[in-house]
Amino acid sequence: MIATHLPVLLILAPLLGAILAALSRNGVAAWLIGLVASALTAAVAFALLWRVQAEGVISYRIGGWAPELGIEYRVDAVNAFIVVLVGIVAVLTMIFARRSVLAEIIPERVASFYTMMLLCIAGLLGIAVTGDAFNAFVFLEISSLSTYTLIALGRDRRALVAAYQYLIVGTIGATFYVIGVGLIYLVTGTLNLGLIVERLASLQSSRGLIVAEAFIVIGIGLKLALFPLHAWLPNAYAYAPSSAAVLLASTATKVAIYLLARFLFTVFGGHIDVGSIAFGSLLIGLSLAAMFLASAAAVVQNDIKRLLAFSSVGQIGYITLGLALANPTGITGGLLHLFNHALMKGAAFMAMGAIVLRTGTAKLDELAGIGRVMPWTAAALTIAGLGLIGVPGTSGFVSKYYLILGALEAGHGWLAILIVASSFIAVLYVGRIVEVVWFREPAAAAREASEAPLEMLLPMWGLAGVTIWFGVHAEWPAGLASAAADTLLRMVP
Amino acid sequence: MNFLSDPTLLALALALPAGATLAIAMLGRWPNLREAATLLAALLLFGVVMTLLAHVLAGARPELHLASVAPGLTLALKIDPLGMLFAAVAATLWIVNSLYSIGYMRGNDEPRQTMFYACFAIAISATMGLAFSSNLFTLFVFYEVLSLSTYPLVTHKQSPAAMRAGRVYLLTLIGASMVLLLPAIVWTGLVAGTLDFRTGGILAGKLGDDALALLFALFVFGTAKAAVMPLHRWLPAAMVAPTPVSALLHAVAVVKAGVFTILKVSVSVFGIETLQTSGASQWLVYVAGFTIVAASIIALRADDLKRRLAYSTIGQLSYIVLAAALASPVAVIGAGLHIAAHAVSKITLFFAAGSVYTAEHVTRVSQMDGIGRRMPWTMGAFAIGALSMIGLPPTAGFLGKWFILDAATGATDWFAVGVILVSTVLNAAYFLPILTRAFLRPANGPRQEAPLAMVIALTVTAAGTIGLFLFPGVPFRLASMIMGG
Amino acid sequence: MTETFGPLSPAVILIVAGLLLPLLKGGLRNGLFLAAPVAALALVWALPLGPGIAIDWLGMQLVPLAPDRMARIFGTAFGIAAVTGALYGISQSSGLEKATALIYAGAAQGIAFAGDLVTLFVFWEILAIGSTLVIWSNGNARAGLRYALIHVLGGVLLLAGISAEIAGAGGVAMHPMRADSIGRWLMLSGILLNAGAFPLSAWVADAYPKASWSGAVFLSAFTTKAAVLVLIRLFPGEPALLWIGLAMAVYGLIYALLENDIRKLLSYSIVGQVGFMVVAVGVGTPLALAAAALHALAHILYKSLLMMAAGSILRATGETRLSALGGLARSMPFTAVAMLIGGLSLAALPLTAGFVSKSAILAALAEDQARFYWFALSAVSAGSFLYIGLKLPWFALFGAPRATVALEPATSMKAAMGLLCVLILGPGCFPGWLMELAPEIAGVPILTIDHILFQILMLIAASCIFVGAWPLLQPKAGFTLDVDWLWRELPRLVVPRWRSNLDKLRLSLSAVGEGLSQGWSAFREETLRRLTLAGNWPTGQIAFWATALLAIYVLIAAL
Amino acid sequence: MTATRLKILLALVALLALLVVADSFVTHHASFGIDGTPGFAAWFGLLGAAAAVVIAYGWGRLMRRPGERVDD
Repeated sequence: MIATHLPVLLILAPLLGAILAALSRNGVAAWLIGLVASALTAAVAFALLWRVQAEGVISYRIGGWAPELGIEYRVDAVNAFIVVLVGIVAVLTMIFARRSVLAEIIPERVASFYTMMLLCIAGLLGIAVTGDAFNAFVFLEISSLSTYTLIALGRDRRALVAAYQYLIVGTIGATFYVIGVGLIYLVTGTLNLGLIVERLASLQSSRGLIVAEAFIVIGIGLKLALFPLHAWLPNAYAYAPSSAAVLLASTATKVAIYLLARFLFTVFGGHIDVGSIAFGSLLIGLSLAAMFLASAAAVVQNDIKRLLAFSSVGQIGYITLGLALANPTGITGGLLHLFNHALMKGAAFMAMGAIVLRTGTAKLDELAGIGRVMPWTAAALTIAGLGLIGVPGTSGFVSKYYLILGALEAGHGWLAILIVASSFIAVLYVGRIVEVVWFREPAAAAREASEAPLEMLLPMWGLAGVTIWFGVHAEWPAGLASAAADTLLRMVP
Repeated sequence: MNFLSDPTLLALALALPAGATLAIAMLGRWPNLREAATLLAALLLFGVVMTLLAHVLAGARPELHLASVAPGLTLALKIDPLGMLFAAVAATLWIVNSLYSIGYMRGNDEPRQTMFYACFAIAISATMGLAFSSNLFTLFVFYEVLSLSTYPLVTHKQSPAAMRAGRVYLLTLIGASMVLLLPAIVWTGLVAGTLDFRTGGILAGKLGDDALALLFALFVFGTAKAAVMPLHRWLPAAMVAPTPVSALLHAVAVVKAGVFTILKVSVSVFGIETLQTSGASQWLVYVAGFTIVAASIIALRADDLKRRLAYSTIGQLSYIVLAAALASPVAVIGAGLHIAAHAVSKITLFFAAGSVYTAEHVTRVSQMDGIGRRMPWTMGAFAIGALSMIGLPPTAGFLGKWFILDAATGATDWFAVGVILVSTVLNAAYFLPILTRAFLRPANGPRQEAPLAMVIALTVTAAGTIGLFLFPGVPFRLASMIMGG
Repeated sequence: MTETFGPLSPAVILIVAGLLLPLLKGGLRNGLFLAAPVAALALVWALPLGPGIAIDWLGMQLVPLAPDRMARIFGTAFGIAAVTGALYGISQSSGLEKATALIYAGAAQGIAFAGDLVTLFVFWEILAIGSTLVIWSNGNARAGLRYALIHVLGGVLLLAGISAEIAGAGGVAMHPMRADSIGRWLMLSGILLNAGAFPLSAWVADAYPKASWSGAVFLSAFTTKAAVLVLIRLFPGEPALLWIGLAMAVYGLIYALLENDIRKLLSYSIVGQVGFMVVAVGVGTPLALAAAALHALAHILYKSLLMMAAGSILRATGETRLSALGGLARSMPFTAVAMLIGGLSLAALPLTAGFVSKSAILAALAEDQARFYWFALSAVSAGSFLYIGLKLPWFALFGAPRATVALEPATSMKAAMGLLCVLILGPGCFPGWLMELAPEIAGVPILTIDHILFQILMLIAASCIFVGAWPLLQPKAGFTLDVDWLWRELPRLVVPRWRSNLDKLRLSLSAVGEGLSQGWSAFREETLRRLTLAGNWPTGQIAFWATALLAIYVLIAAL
Repeated sequence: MTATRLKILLALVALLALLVVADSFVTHHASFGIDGTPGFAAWFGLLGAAAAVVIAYGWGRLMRRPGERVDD
């Protein structure tokens, strides 16, 4: 009974949690509700994954309506993968958030913070599982609006400006997306992704489709911070409350990338060749620009959260590069990197959250020698950093290895070199952190600090641990990513 | 009788130093216990490695599967003669180096000693992993771990100069390995369909001659630890580190890891025959030759003792690279022997340099007047090390040079022969003046040796330098077995 | 048979003794210093001739001890030199010199008995190390360094040649060959460098006089003669050796004639005399090779004696320049007699060992009908008498005393010199002894009237020239430029100029670099500024990019 | 030329002449012919020694330098 309703349960759990949290008006209760709801979500996500692996694609019709009329939730290897990722991060973030939120959010707003968190999670999961283009827009808006609020809840006044900018940019993106979806509806007369695919097959002219695709890709591009549409992201992540930054960095852009991949390969894949030289090289070019320029910008940042945010833009470049390669290995690499990057960036932002909690600052020059007093936190940050570089033994290496392999398979030897060359920039910014954190005499802020509380260390080390674990035993995530890639390329039914 | 199986021993070889790291970290508050832990681990490791050595000489090739990272990427160990040679050298020298470190670190009141010993142990563990790796991926992993674990050692003094040197060190090593070595490995995997080492190579017939040469270049320059010019600058820069670290870098682990990698790749990825027939390594003869001569000329003019030794190392490493480039069975034997010979001689030289520094705070050649009269044991050992660097019998340095020269004349590569001729004279020209200064100038003080632990260590390695010449049996057998796998 | 001696070889005895020597003190040290060479010499004769014993080293079959007749001749010569040298130098205070002299002598014995190329090379290098240390123990760093570098070069040339030989022929055995490939030329040049062959001869006169009064005795005996032995073993009959040897003989003669310093003169003379041996090796007949070996033996005897005399003079007066000496015949009669006997033996006066060996060499040339070389060497031989039998005694021993004798030669020194005098005159009077060593020379007429008369006429003729051309032969302070100008003076002239040009270049480069670095730092600052502010784009800019990308996308897709 | 030296020279020449005479009475074992003629050693010795002195003198004029080597 429950098993058949899993897809909708996935959305309902956080959604209901959000309502309850909003009603509770009590910080502690709201946190508990959030924790339970996200734990439930994660459990459902894993159950979904298990079912997909066991039985193949799951189609769930809301209210039993046919896809032509109603909304279909459709879970396959691709979004099961994403859903699991969001589920894991959601739970860990909730565990982590309590202390951080107490310190960063004024007490009256704590409950609404958790409400927004849960809403955001619900929205992201919705985007992931829905098989309906317009429904995706709705969920996109839910997650975006809650995100704006989350960012604005930050104490720093710059958070407001950042949230406002994100609001505008996000709205432009959503608008672009909805325009694209509208165009598709005009052409095909349906919003269901599966039906769109079927009906596109009989389409004569693809002119309208091209414009639709353009709007959709650029619209999602804005959400996923595709270079050069990324400028909203660094400030948003840097000034958002620490736990919000963890959630956003690990999931928000990732889900947007999923949506992009879904449209590119599943919807348009059969008609507009993604691997075509023109389009492929545009996406490759933008990805490379992100990998180099955003990483370079990260090198000179003094605020570590901002540094990590720029790093995110750069790492997204790797993911989109993997997609742009449009071969199984490349896409596997891209999706795997999506997964790995979410985990390690989550660990990094958690570590920064802990450091901010203890020292009140995220400025590199004020954090000299922090490794002496917060060794576990600093170690987690270091491991995440090594993962960002792609040092072997960390999960970052495995995904980059697949990317290089994909580039070589595509016959782009130079691209392989550029991938590793850009990783070298990561050495620079991670090296800066490591050097200051471990090998400098402790600064004032560091001398007064102490190690982060256990409830923050645990989720942080959970993520740092899997960064190492998946670096040594990457078969599970690599298998998931590979299955997802095959699904995207329709190599499996 | 043999209750420890080979795979267990193999795992122990990595686990012992790694475990020592933990023990050292926990015993940080009790220096005596901490040092005891280091020495104990070193002795145990020596026992394990020697047992393995006996088995390998008897024909065993122990294997151990650690983890499957992803399809095509496995972490696995397998002992072959070349790796055994390298591991035996490193394990043996770890004991002496530990002994020496104790004398040095205490004699100079160095700070952060716990960190020092801990990182040292990780580096040894990584070296074992590197030596025993059974595929390119495993080798790469341990190569990087070695780079990272030695970074805190290079920056040990934490002065601005040390931090700068550390940056150069890490950026060069990691940078080259990522930008060049990693693509080379991936390319190899793609072309050969496997990353496993196989004597005779896995690339035969898989690539054209030009592509082979390019791939070989990626491997050689990607392995910046081998310090082939122009990727050599990190080595003299890293001289800011305490002397036991320099000894580790130059003799035991880091640079040897570099030349070991190049040699291993030549033998077990390309295959000597493939290199020979395709001529893919011919260009390297010239690059290595240039490095040898240029490094020697720079060393000639360096007044700072450790800098001179550093450039000497660069030159000596390129002998091994030259051997790999000559790509013949004899050359491989020479390279293998030279790894062992250079290790024991160069560590002697660095020990002596550190001993002179500890006793007299002398760092420059021009300050060494009469120091041989004041520290006869130290400088006597230095003299033996220097003879070995020149390659004169009866010192170990002769062994490697002999076979490499054999390979060069055998291939009638007169350029390589000329390089060896010139560099031998240059080596003499920059080492002998140190000796004349130390022994022939009048001493300006009473006799005063370095702490006993240091003197013992450097005497042992100096004796080893001569002993290796007189009894080269075991390393020679190992080196001869390299081509057989 | 050799197995009974196990690893014991004259070389090992001497080298081990040399290594032990620094650990001993006083009488014990002197005792070992003297006993070891005696034991080694005894062993040279105790070793039965045979193929020797083979050991496996680095996969090669080495024969570190291969006693044959040639080895015995040279072993005897080196042994006598070591015994008398040790006796002579026993009052030397430098313990280092004693220790290294033994190692040096041991290495020479090692070369004499080496049965393969690798053993040869190993002892070759120990020889170089030992001799360098002997020079260094007198405190002259620079000359020792030059000596060491030259010999490192020679050693590695030999090594390259040997490895080429092994790569080519596949064996480490010593066998006669011709210099017919690059590898063999490398080997030959390495050996010739040690033999002091022109143009790599300058080191002899540069290094030997820098040793102590006793050290020079050892030096004069081993290195060059060991090289002659190796030539005999490897390159008998090599035609190139004929003219190389002649060049050495002429070079030695002319430079010795011009030299003012006794020990330098003797050093040049070594080159000249080794030239005789090299020519004989170039002839390559059994007689010629035996003659070369005997000449090496004789030469070691009389040159040791001459070096001892020179050492005594140095030790007594602190002076070795002829222009600053004189009248020593009266103040140091024993030394004077020793010097005369040594000199006359070199000049091949009948009844000395030198007469026997030089006669054998000329006889070998005659037998081979090497007319040109016979006449040339005869002429050089007459010339040699000018400096060794006339100039040297005339200016050092006779005339007005110019230096005070502060120190009489010690009894041990006199004993050593006396012993050598006996060893020179004995075989000179009874050449049969030498014929037993080397039966090949049995047919050579030595003590026949016409031959004696021939030699005496030569010597008197040379004396006439000496007296007649006396003003031209006046010793003058100074030095004669030699090939070593190339590595001693030329760099001094060239390097500063080179450096100044380099500095100029560096200056202009640094000006360019300055400009570049200014440009770079401006660029860097601008980039840094941009990168730091990278995230702070106005919203409009993002919107602009979104639109622009949209347009590009559509454009690309439509095309 | 001092008187002593002149006397010595004359004595030597006389001795040489005497021995050349003696030389013509012994049997020679010539190898090349000319070396067996009586008095050959005398004139060849004179020529050889003279040549050595002349060459050495000339070479000394060219290559002999006063003083000491700078780097000794």
